[in-house]
Amino acid sequence: MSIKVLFFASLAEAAGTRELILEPASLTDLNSVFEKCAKERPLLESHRASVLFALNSEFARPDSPVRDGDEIAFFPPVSGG
Amino acid sequence: MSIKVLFFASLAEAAGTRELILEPASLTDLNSVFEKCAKERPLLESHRASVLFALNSEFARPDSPVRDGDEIAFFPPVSGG
Amino acid sequence: MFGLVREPIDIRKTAEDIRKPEDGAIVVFEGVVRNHSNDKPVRFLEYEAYEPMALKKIEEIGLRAKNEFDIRDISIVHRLGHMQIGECSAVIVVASAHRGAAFDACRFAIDTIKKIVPIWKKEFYEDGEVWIEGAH
Amino acid sequence: MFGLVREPIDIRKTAEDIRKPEDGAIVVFEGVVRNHSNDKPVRFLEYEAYEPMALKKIEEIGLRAKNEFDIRDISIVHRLGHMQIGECSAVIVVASAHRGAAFDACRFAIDTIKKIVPIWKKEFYEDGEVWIEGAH
Repeated sequence: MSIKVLFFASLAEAAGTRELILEPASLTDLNSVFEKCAKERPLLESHRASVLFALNSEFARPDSPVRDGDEIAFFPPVSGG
Repeated sequence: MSIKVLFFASLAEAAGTRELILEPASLTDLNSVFEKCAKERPLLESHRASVLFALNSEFARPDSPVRDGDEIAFFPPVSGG
Repeated sequence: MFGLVREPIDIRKTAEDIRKPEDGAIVVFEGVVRNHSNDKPVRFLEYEAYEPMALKKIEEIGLRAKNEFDIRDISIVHRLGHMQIGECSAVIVVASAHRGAAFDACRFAIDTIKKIVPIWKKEFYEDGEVWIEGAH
Repeated sequence: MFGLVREPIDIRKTAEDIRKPEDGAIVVFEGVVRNHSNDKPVRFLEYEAYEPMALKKIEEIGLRAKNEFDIRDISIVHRLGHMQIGECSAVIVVASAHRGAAFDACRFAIDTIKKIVPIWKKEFYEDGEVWIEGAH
């Protein structure tokens, strides 16, 4: 399966990229995707306590399952307005 | 002594005037001035329960004494904004 | 800036004039002439004021707003005379570093204007006209 | 009207476009780029968004405001990209027959934007730059 992972703001800087395409071998959840990214991009580790997860443009819990074609986003607490 | 009396909004219509100069013979208070006006202009009577008094551009109680040269105003509850 | 005017209020200018680089929030209230009042169609309005006292009370409200809320500045302008439906009868602009105080001060100002500023509104209908009296 | 824009926000147009003859009160909130943040001078800002989700959340907030408060309409526009001190980063306009609901809805909208809309602000200082993170 293939999923798109987006990073924003400080998470994009920590990841060194704004977008990844991952092709996990088996079913997984948002948290596992973050783990996988953080292993390859260790600067992401420091954001683990505050990172927010979105699944297909909606806030989602870390244990939300990921399906083929999903768009995942990792970002810090928002600061717009 | 000479005092100026102003009427506004529905009170001006009831009084049939916007301004009077009164020359009371003796010291008096706001309420007595209203009484005197209402005796000569009976349409003012119906406003007695709701009329507001101002003395020299400040809200004042009906028993506030009136002095020579004072500007008195009688008007209904305000409705600006 | 505190004022009573007889021409249309320039809302944008009122909001621009107050602005300084340290402000983070601007809250604007506009009172607008409605086309109805208690379900009755309104053709137009006239506002009358006891002008010297109205201006004094508006200034008082502005000073109280600056004393009681954490805002940097406030402008209050009320229009008098004839007004068409949709025209702005009054505008309040509050500038502040933070938004909560700006909302609170703006609301305090309009609520207090409606209680203590000697201005009266007359509504004109197809079949007559009525002076509106506020709550006593 | 709900939008994300990259050019300066035309606040007056946003407020004029929403207006209808039945409205008695317009409340406008403008978020403005401040020249300081925690006492540190700010040179300019950049806002970044997860755009599809941000627009969806802004629309959600607008619909909730219309459902939960007695207002007629609400517009929310947020600007993205580079912004100078004094420029408007976001504007909310609420139109209502009565002012209380307009204030409540406007405040609800900006408070909720700051909690759930995926937009982030980066402050640029003389000696560096920092992504600002909201309260979690």
